[in-house]
Amino acid sequence: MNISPGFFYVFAGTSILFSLLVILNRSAIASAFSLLVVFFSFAGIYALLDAHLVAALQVLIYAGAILVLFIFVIMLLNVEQASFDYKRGRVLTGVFAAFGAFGMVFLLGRVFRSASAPAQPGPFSPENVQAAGGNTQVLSELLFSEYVLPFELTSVLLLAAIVGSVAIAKRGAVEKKSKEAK
Amino acid sequence: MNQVEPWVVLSFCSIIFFIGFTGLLIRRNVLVVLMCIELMLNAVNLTFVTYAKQLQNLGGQVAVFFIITVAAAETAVGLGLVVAMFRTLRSVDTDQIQLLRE
Amino acid sequence: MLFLVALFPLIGFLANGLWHALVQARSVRSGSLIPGLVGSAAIGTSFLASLLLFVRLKGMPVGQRVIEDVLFNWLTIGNLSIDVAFRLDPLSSIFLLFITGVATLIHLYSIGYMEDDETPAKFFAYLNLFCFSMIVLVLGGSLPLTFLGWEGVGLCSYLLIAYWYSDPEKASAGKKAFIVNRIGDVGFMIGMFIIFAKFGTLDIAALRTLVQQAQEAGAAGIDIGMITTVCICLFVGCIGKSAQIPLFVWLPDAMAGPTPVSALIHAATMVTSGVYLVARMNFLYDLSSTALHVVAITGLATALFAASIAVAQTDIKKILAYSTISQLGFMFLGCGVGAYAAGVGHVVTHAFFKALLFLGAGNVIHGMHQQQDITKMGGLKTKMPKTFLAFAAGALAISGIPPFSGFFTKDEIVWRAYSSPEGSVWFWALALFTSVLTAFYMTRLFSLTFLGKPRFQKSAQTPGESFRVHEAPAVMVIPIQILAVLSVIGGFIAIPHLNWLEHWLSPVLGQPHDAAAAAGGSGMEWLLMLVSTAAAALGIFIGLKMYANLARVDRIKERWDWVTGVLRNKWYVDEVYGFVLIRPIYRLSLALWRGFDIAVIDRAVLGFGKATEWTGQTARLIQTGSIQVYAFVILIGILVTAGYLLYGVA
Amino acid sequence: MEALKTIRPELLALAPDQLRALSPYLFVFAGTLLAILFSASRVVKSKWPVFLIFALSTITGTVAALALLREPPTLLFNGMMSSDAYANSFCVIFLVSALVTAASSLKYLDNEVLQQPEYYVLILFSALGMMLMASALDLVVMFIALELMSLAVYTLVGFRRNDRRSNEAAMKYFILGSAASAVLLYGVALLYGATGSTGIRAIFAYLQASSGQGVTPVFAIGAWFAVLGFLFKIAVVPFHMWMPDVYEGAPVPVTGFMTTGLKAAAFAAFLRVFIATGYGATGYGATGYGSGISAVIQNHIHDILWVSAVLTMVIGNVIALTQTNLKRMLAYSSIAHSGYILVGMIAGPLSEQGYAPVFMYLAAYAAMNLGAFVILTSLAARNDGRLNLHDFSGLSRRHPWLAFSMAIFMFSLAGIPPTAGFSAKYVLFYSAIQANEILLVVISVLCSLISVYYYLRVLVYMYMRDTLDEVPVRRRVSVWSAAAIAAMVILTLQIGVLPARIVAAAKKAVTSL
Amino acid sequence: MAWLDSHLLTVIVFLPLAWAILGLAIPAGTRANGFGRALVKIWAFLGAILTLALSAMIYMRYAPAGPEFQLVENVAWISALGISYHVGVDGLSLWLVLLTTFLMPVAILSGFNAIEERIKEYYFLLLVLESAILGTFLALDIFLFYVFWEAMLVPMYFLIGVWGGREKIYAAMKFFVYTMLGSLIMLVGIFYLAYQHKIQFGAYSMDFVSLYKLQLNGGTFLATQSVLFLAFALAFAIKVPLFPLHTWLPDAHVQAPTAGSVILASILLKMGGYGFMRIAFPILPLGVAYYQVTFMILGSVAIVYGAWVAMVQPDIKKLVAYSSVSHMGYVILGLFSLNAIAATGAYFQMLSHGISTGALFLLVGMIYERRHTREIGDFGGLSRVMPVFAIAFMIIVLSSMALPGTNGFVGEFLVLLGSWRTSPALAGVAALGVIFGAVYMLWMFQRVMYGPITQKENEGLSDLSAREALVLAPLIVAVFVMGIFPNVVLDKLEPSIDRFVARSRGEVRIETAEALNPRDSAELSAILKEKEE
Repeated sequence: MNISPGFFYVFAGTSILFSLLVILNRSAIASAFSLLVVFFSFAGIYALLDAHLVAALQVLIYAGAILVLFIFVIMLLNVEQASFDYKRGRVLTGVFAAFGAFGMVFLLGRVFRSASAPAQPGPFSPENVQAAGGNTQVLSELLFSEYVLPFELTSVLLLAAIVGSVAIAKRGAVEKKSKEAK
Repeated sequence: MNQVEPWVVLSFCSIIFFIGFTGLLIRRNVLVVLMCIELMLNAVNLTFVTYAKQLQNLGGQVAVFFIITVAAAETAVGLGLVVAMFRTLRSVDTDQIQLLRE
Repeated sequence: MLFLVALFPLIGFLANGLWHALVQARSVRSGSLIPGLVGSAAIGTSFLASLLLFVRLKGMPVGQRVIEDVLFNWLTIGNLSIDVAFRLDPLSSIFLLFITGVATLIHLYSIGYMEDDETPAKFFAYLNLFCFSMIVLVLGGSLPLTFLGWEGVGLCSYLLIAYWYSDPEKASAGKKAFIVNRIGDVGFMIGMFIIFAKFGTLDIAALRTLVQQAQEAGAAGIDIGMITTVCICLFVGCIGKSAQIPLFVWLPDAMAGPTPVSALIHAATMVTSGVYLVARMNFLYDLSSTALHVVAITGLATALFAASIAVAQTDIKKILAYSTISQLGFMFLGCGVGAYAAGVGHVVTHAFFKALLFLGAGNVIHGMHQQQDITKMGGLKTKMPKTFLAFAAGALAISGIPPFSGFFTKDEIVWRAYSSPEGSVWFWALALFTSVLTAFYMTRLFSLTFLGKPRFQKSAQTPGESFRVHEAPAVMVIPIQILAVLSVIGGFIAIPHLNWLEHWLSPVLGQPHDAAAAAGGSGMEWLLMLVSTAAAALGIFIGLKMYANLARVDRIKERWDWVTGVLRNKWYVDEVYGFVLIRPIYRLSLALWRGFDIAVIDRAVLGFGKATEWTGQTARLIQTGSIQVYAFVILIGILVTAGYLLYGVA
Repeated sequence: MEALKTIRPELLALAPDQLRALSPYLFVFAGTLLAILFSASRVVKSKWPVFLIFALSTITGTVAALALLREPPTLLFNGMMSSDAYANSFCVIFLVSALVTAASSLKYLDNEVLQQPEYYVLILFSALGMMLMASALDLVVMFIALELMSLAVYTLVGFRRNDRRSNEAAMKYFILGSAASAVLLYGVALLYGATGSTGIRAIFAYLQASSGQGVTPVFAIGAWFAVLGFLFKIAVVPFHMWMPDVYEGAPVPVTGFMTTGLKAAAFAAFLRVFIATGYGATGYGATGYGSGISAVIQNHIHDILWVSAVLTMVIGNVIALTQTNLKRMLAYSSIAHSGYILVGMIAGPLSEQGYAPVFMYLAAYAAMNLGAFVILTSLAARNDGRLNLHDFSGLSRRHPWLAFSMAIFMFSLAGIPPTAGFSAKYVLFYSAIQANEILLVVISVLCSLISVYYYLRVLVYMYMRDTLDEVPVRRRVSVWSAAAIAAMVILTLQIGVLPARIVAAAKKAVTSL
Repeated sequence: MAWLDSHLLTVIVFLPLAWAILGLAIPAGTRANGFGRALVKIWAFLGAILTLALSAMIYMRYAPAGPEFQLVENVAWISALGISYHVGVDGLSLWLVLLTTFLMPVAILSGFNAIEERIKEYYFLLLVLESAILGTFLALDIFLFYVFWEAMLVPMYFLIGVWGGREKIYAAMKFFVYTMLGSLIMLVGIFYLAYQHKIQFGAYSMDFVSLYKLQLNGGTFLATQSVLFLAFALAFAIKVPLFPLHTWLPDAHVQAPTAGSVILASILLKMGGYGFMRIAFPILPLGVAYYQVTFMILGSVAIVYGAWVAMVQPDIKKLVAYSSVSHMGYVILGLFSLNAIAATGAYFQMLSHGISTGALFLLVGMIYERRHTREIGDFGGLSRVMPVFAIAFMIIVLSSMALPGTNGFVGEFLVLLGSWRTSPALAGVAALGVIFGAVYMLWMFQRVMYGPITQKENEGLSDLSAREALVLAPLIVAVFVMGIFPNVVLDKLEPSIDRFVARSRGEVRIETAEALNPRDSAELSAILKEKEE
């Protein structure tokens, strides 16, 4: 694929490094910040793969919304205990896990290597996309025509998520009543 | 050569994915576990986008759009659960939640 | 008409049984008179009926002297068809006569004997049931029907032996009788199976014709080995029923029953049904000399053996019991040498005098207040003269002193044992010796009981109680006297050379085997007759001499203590059986139950359950409740499955 | 250039027949929105209006779905979902179980002092998600529907906020579930990479096209990951471990809902994917696995499923044998039942019955298990206490009718005629024999022998032991629960005695795949 | 009336069920008045009597000369799988049905005083049980058969588990799981048969008549048949129960309430033998031939083994249970001898065992009600205080040890007579059972009824009450009727037995039921007989 290797390897390296940091850091807050870096470098790669809208969304939603949420909760609960400790058993688990993961990666790697020529290329060649008004426009048009059902569903999903998290997190009148009942 | 073979990118995705999975296995802090799940989702996203590029087919990017939304929703609920859990357990340590077993 | 003979006792049984169940079960005391009369009437009528039948039979031409009476078809499966059919021929008519006759007398006798019994109705019901079964046994036209009677009499003897069931001894004596009989019955059944498997019929007449056809077809037409097996199997049945070696052990214990029962069942009738069966199946036995030898030898051995035991017994009924066994041995010896008529004749006379002896003994016991030990008797001659006379007749009869009935029949047997082709001089010698013994122990019994001085004053059960021995009431004496007459004159049915019985039975039993010898060696016959008479006299003489002075007897006893001990303890047969058979089987069963049924099978079954449980208990430990573990398992699952999917061995 | 003018209004317009085909979904969704309105407004404190709306929407939805069973299948939204007999018959299961769950929860929530309208809203949401899972024809849609269902259920599981076990269950379920859905998603991505589309029909077309030379490994692994996502949801060994904990921690009615609705939904979607990816049959009546997949991979799939089916049955039953908490026991037994259904999945492609037995078994299982859980719900004390076996001792004296119904459900679960469990098992194993899986069937009947033991143990406690506590507590059973139980009893017996109807329905459903 | 004629069997099968459900309406709870409770008992009893009357109608209607199955009803049930509701009666089922309906009132009557708690449930279950049993015997569709076969477990399970003795739960569980094991394996076999039918005839059918036509013979199928036969034989052998699968029996018998033991011993065990005769033998002749010797050996071992183990039992009920093992050994021996005489004997043995063992359990129950113990050691000398009881007991003991003139003799005699043709050696071993049967029975009788009264409690025992006499009378009558006029039974049994033998020897394959009128069957049996010679 005609993407510049240099950028790619930089971004890839950073993201691998920092995602390792995410899972190896002692403190949750540090993990969160290294996750931030990963997100950004992913956005970069998206950009390289000229998926500009996705890149933007990546930055906005992941970095902007989700991660903030994380950090907010971390601060809220200010939990620093239960961080990562190097007990032997746990290291052993880690090693096993690493082996397992590596096995999977190896497996998939071979699969991807052996991947024969992909199915015949679709109509969305970069030129066409450009001509049709650019990645964003085409995407949004797709969203509102072919993918209208999932699009609507996501709204339902969000609604459900809101209701759910409200139901979980709020301590309503009922809650208090139950406290008195106890 | 200024080419990056698709399989390299894909393998990179799988690496990220399973780093996430490994984190799931070794971290005891629920919040970090949630982050690991985000990592995995990101890897999937990248896979989609890569294929979209390779196949010259925007369906992948649309899928990514949805996945991001779902991830957001998931995080919301997940963090809600974390809060509720912290309220009763005073901890976000997965070792604390081994009440239900055998 | 024929079935009426069997019907009357059945009615009597039902009447008395219902009476017992409805009234006496509620323990309403009522004397033995009414039930006794009912029972006697029932059997008496059937005696009259059988007399009539006998006359009718006699009226028929010799060839077809058969009266048949088919009631209904018992069952039919394919080619197996069994009728409930009674058949009367000379042989069964003889049995029928003396059975019903003796039974009638004993019923009457029992009225007196059982007068102060609690449940006389039950007793007479049992007696009637026994008569019914016995009649069925004799009249049965097919083997299964005979078998019905065969087991029926066994049942009745069980019930009657255990009649006074409160005494565990008596109860188990009855059980022993039944079970030992059962062992024999299995032989009988197997005999039937083989017969059916080979001949495809169980009807005796049909079987007989088949066999005769086969004979005419020639020796090729018939498989002697099979015949031998059949005969021996059937004979096993006879061994059980007629208390021969090795199954004789039940009869002595059977004396636990009331004395009339011993007289009727265990002396006169039931025990002789074995002889009846052999005589009935003679057409089979004639074919196999092996079987005949088995019969003869068993009989002879039993006769000698039992006589030897009888010598040392002191219980009056036990002595009579062993003498019965020994006499039965004589009968089988007779049949075994092919002289069925002689055997049957001895059955008849033996019925007379042995019933007589038992009833006499009953009187004695009755008079002595249930005292059965002859060493504590003596001098009863004056106390109960009628009984004494009758008893004397019986004793002489059994000892074989002419012209008493026993002489003719027994001597016939002894002579046949010598003369018939199956016989031999050894048979004759041993038989002779046995009859010496017989005479001896009878004399011993007789003199210890009736002669000498009374020995019971000093051995009065309870000191101070006035202990008076009394003659039995008339109802108990008259039957004895009738029997005494019979046992005096009864032998004339079998006087040599004008042997009426033999001719009467010949259509069934065929001519005796030694027609030639009989024709030629009649002089020899007379000689041997003298010899046996002398032997009997000798036995009696020794007996009298020895027991005139008891002190000497005791000295002899001390000198030969081990011999007398062995004899007194009946050669320890019961102990041996207990040691060799009963206890091992019991132990084995216990072991099987505890050690196999519970410990192996059941434990195995439960083991599966336990194993499953254990698996569950271990498997649930994987559920540690830790997310990491779960996720790890998932990862491994993915890895393995995906790996197998892509690169797994096909 | 015009090719990319992708705005196509005709895709957005809905023809009336399409509207009718959508009616169940619309009813439920409308109900959901109304319920949200009511729950948001603090003016009404009573639970009744929300429940009324709930009942109304589910009942109308059910009726609509039943009505649609006669209609020909219709494709909706540019072939992203289809409302066919398959989807609609499953919709009936989902909606009925949702209704029963809600009915039984009314009193339960009062006892738990948890009476909140959100509860019913969330059940409606998850029901909607299930329905869409059953009818989705696009993997992305299916994924979103799955998430919709799962998110609602996560919160339902954790609904008893201040109970540790509830929180723990929710958290476990959430983490593992999201991980699983990530795996599923990864699979979807790979499938997309291999076929260039996420549409099930497109994927299947690709299979048919590549029928000759077999598929690429990317496709195989992607399809397998996608399948794994569902195997997790239906708790097949080794992806089952979350299930007992979650079922135990969740509020009783929710557990009931999960064992029936969620499991059915997972199977519904699983079956579509399974067939579309060629692992299953290429449609009804086919003999042999789908075309396109190379024989090797087919055999491997068969082996993997075979082994995991056996493991699932054995482990589920054997561990259930050792449980004393009824809720947890039923959880393990539900794992075991997944195993039986998996047998049906294996046999499906090779037997004449196809996948009909699977549907029938799901329906029967829903009926009997729901009934059992309604009974548990109405017997549970505060914080789901008193659900141990010995709490059931002497139940037949306190609640003769409850005990009687429970007995029927237990016999049905154990597969004793004349109950639904038996006829379902019968059909299932029969098709397995046709598929020549004799060994598998023998193993499964032996497993159900084990199950007999622990199901009967409940009866032992109810009927043959006397209650432990000196003052036996009688709980009032709300009329709604009673009605629900009665309905389930009738259903169980009806399926057991006259299974002909449901057999036909099942055939119709799977035929429309 | 016409309607009744056309639906007689269905009515008989479901009458008890309906009756039971109606009975639930009677108010007889724990705090109900005596009248309600009495009403429940009377109601149940009437139901059983009514069923008996109807089954008498079957007896009238069934003509042995007619077609194989009569009074047939055939309604499509699950047509998709070729399952139909198909009931009909032939000689084999007729007598077992009569046995059931004959014993059920007796069993119900026997519990009037013994059962005091939960009487409504008790009689409900008894009637349901009757329905299930009748269904099993009358079903002509293997699926229907299996449904009833399994459904029968449920009420029995409760009868043992709720009203049982000390170990009731253990016994009930053991009974249920043990039996279930067998029947589940059998289920697999049933699947296979149905599938084979589909393969061979292109259509699903679970009819016995059509399954009889299955051509499972032929070289490669020998294995199939033997395996299949094992699958079925396991179920039936457990039910019979055949040594060494009998260990559930003692527990179940001992723990069950009297009526339970009666039904268990008298009827449920027969379902095993019936299953052999209805399914395993006719469908799998090669399998039978393959295992004939094995099972004959097992049968004769069971006879002796059961007798021996019974001999040393301290508990009367256990003793009777093991005696059942011994008696049912004759059934197995006779069935596997594969000739008409032995088969008839086996069938007759089932019936007479039903009568006499049922009566034995009733008698034991009666003294148990008086003394609340079953230990033989606790009794002794009862004849003195309970003479009428003693008479009845003696009669039953005699029939149980097969005295000629009683029902027991016919069965054993025929079985031995027939099996002698097949294997003299094994018949000889089995004949030993005749001896040991007498041993344990008489010994038990002696220890219970004879001897002095050792224990004070036994002195005040009351003799049979009128009700108990009424309970026992029909059984005792049956003992003698069956023993003296066995033809009453055999007449209506013979053609079915001949068909059974013909099929299970695989020599004659009877195509349709109508093809066989009695004359043919006579010829057929003639053929078989001469084959035996």
